[in-house]
Amino acid sequence: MTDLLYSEVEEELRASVRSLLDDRVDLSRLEGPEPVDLKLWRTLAADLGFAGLPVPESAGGAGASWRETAVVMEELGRSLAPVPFLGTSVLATAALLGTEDPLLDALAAGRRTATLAVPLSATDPRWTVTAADGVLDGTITSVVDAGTADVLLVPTAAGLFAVEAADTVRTPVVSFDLSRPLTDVTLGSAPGRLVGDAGPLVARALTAGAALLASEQLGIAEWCLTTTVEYVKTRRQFARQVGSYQAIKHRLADLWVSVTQARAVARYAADCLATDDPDLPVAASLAQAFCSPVAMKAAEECVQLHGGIGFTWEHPAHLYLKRARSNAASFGSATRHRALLAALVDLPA
Amino acid sequence: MTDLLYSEVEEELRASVRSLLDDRVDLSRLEGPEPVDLKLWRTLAADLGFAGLPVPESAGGAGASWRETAVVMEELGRSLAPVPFLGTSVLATAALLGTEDPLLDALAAGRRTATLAVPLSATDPRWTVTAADGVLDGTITSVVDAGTADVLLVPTAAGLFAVEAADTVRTPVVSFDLSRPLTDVTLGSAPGRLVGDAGPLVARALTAGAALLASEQLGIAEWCLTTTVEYVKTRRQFARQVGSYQAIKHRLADLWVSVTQARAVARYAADCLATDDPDLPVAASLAQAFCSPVAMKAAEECVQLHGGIGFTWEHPAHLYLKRARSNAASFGSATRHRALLAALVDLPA
Amino acid sequence: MNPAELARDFLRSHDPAGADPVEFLRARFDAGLAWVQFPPGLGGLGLPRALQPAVDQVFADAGAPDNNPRRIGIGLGMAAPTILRHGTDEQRKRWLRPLWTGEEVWCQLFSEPGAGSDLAGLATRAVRDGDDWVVSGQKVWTSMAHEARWAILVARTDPSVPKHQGITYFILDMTAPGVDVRPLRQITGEAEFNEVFLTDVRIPDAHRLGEVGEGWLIAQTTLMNERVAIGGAAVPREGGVIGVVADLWRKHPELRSPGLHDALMRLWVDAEAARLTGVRLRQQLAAGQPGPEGSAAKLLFARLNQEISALELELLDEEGLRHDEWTMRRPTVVDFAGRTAGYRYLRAKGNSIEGGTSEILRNIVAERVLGLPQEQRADKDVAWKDLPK
Amino acid sequence: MNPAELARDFLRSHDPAGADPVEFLRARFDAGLAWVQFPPGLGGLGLPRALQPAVDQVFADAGAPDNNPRRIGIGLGMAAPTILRHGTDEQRKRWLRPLWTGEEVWCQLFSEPGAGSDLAGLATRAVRDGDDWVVSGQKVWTSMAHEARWAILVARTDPSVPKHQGITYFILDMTAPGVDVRPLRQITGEAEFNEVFLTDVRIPDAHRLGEVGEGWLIAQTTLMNERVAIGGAAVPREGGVIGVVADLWRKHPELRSPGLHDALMRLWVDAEAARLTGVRLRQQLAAGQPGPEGSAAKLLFARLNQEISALELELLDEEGLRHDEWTMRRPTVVDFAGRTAGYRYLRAKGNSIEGGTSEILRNIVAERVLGLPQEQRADKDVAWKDLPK
Repeated sequence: MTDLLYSEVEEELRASVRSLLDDRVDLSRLEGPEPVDLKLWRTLAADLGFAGLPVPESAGGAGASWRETAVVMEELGRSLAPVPFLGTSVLATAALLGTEDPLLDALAAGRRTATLAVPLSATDPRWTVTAADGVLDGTITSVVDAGTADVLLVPTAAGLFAVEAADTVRTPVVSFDLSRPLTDVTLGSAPGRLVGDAGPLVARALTAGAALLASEQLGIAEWCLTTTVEYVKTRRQFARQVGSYQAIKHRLADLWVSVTQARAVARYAADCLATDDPDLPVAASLAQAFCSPVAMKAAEECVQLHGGIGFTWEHPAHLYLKRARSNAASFGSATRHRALLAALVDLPA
Repeated sequence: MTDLLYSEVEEELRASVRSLLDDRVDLSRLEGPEPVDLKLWRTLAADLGFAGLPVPESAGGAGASWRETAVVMEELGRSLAPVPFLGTSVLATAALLGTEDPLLDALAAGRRTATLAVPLSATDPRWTVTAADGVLDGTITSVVDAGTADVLLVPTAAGLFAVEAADTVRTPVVSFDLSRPLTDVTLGSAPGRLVGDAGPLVARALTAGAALLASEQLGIAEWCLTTTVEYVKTRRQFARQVGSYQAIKHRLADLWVSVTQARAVARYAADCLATDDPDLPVAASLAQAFCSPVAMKAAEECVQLHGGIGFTWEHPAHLYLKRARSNAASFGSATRHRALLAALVDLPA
Repeated sequence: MNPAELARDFLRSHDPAGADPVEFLRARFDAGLAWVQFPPGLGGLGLPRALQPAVDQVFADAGAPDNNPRRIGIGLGMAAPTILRHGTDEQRKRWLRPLWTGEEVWCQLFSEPGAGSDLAGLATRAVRDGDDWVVSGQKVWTSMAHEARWAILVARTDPSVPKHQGITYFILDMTAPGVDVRPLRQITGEAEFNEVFLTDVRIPDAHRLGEVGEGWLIAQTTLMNERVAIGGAAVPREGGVIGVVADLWRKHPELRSPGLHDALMRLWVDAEAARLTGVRLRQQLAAGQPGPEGSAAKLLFARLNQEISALELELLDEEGLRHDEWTMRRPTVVDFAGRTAGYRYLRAKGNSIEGGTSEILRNIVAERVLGLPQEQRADKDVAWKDLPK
Repeated sequence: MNPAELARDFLRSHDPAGADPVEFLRARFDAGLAWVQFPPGLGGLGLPRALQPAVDQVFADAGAPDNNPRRIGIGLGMAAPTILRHGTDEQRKRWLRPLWTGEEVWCQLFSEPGAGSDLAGLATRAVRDGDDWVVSGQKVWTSMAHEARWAILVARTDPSVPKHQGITYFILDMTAPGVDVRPLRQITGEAEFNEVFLTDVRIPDAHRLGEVGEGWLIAQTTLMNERVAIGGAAVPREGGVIGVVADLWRKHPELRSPGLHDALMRLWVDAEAARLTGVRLRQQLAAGQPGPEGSAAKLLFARLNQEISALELELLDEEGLRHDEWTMRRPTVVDFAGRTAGYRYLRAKGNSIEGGTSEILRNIVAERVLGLPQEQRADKDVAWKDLPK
């Protein structure tokens, strides 16, 4: 049976990532001119070597697995660190793993960054860009981490192409999740280098995205639960701790149960991805269908149980709510994944 | 705007019905040889004259309206009185109202009883019985109040026929709701008297059934809420009233809010039925879609918050749970009525 | 003559076209057609509240100027019924007319950083000094404070008695020295609310509403009216956010899916049930004062707004990942159904906090409607100054 | 050698075909292959619990007789771990073997009419008399009492101390004079449970488990094991009631509708998430004792059973209006997924009451896992006899 626990190595990895992020994440930069923290990214990616965890050492990576990547995703969810991990270390890396493409080595070493040029909401490969003789034209909306990427992996009917981001027109989008900037990308006859057949590579990247985003949702849910529990222990109303009221206790107990489930489900998805288990499609859709509602519920309870202060911009709860909600629409909503699951487990509509 | 309150006349009617039922309903008979209380029925129907509330005085009725019938349904739900009101005073009466059929007079006076021979789960007219030269053949399953009815109104493609129940074979069904016996009816060349075109008459009866069953669900929900509130005020655990625990308080508050909504919705359906409002199809489906989940929730909370005793046969809570659950499958489930509503309010799937 | 006929009569002598809006509204007030349930002389005719909608309809049909009720919602919904019930004749005369015409905007200074759900724990102090009271403290969650001419205010006048007993209700002139209004930015990016700092602000004793120490009782009138105002607005079917989502569904078949359809229909049913509940509540209230039942309407309103706007965002798929802008704005009108889906989703989170959290409202229903035991409390018989802070 | 190999070895010397089942099971017990995590000599090998399933599989594959674990679930899941942890060597030797082989069925005498959630409020008295205790009182909600040879029992031995301190844990001989078992009919129509009346029943002091006054502490071991046993059974995907509904869906296309489909998929997702949670919990527990986390599994199990069986009944449409029979039966095996849809629906209502109500389990999670403050209680420092009853 799949191992759903965290190994000692994974716990050590978590400790080092958390200690870095505790020190360095500064969410006040999100409304500034440079919301993405590339300095923090360099430390995480290059200095600590976490950019290419699932990439074999022979290909310049850390030779770990997607299980460890999932632990990093949990910590990124917990901290909302504005770094391009999802685009480069999950989507682009998953697309390139196994292709022997030279770009993989640069990504794994943290020398360059890339992302997959699809709308963040995508669940399956679709083409809005055309390629003729290695020259690409078209527009892709709502691309994650494209604003800071060096290279864009652009799917077309003729294949997946690597395009230098500088050769494209990138228009920043006001994203609902302030901590995860999106970009509209227009290719006006940009030159591209063929990487491989787009269908399977994009599908693999999107499955990896779905499977691992569940770990980010888990991290968000855990932050929200922990923060709320701490708050209700200190906040007093009617001369009693708010956390002493049974209705609050029961809601937080139910939330803890849900988070406990989300942890098992997210671990299962990460393990299936790491071991290329035949159950991976089920595991990934299950993870998206289950963990997103939990993360949203946790963020909503965090806002509600902080009362007035939770509704303000000055408390970070709103950023977690926005991230959880946007994640719930990323790589397919829970509703869509339930429909996908129905087909996978033979429960037709 | 529709009047959603209870008139003084309606409140007086309620008081007299409740006083009778408080005195006379004995649920211990449900496992006996004669679960239906025909003596109680005669008092209610003939002596008090509540069998034909919506029937004009000219046709032998009380000359009131379906609004008053709905109030009786609330009280029948509250008491689970085992009387054939649904079959004869709602279904058969609704089918016959306006037909000038002579049977209506006998029903309204409480001299005879009838029911509509369709499965209790029906939402639209369907035929399982054939008629040739006034002779009927076929079987209808799960017919409500057929065991004690004098006359069965049997829908066929050739029309709605009145059949003497004694001319049919009636097989009692073990019903999930012990307090509402069902019967399978087989017609072996039974003679029938044509009443009219089956389609519109059955449709009207089923709409009336759906609209008024919501009031019965309301009565059930109110009994469950009231009974539970009383219990948690007296039951002590950990040297405190169970009703002093905030989680219990909040659940009961939420339930009270739902019951408050169910009352408005059920009243709306009753009023639309009474006034033949063009919004009746919406009102009836809304009533079924809303009130059934509320009644089930109320009965479930009643069982749960009574703890061990609520799970036993000796406490009546289980009978309310079974009635609420069976009502939820009668004249169409909430899910089915949501689908019907979607078509009515132009929100296609 | 019924008041709708009176309104038509009024329009014959007051041509709404080209009239100065304020003059027109003043005349309408003086004719008793502002709120017919108020007494004659105070904008009303002493008639049942249920007759007002027909009057409003007559004026709306004639294209008459209105008082922009959303902008002055706090005055209409909270200050006015409180002043009517607890004010002196002089106070009613002074404040009700410009309140209704919209000449004077009102805000509400109740909540404090340490006193949200536990409003009676408030710490803002008012000390008697001759004919004045001198008030200092901090209020939060104050909408419209930056536009308001007047505020309803509760402050502590006696810290030596248990907390509910030492509170007094005042009318505060927002232009008085020592009143400092600072924007408080919300989850939506807007600063719809404010923090209001009061530093030795002087309030004449004539602006006290009710007796000294009666403030908590009077605040209940305000709060119950607030809850009915928030949850109980009269809307047609598919009024409010459910109509926005239903229209989106109808106009965009490409966004539909079977799973979302059942979710939509569940919310449609809930919204229609809540609407009918509001209709029934208003029929019950037509003659009387709002009671705890208004809490049910507000609870439903909050939950539905939150669930429906969440469904809307899910329905929008990729579009729901984008937003219009996060600039800090200072809106003067709050419209829960306005702006974008993302805004509606975020703004709805406040519906279960403002005007009494859903948790407090459930307590109220459980205790006052169902008669369940009160929460165990350590703060009822202790002088406010001796409570742990 | 790993225990699965030992099991294969064992089978070579003990042919399961034609063996006397009891003799076979006794031999298996003596070989340490009953529950490998138990100590040698007591049916185990002192190995991690996680190795047991492979052993069971070897015996199942060989068609060996089993101990009908459902029939003796209370013995296996509750009595055994408690006796192992708190019993003397002599007690373990006496009771564990016939318990495991199924020769002796066990039941649990904990709940009372006045002490359900508040188990520590129990009133059954045990008074010392020479080498015996004399026990009188009434227990309820006792499954298998009519089949049981032994019971685990908590009774009050000292009413003059606070309630948690005056309880002692006993093993009761169900055949002793004064034990009166009466069927208690449930919502399902069956009498799966019993009321047990104890009238001056004598229990030898040698049948006391642990010290006098330690009963509450020892009962925690029983209860935490009970919750893991109820909520944490190892099942494959679509094990339990979700599999029943999924099969119904697959076999009856005529019952399907889009609204029910999304409801089914939501529950499928929840059930699979709960199953994986159980797998992870067992991986965590593989070495240690169950803690409060088992409460989560039981909470989920109850909610899911209830929601899934409700969906099944709705799916059945007209068929859901009918039932098989309401005759009072005395089942000896409880199968939450067995019999009819209507039975499953009704039986599931008990899942949130038996073995600790869901309300109590939420309290446990809130207080012991999240560290939130305990409920205010008036009963902790008062002698049991002085509490209001």
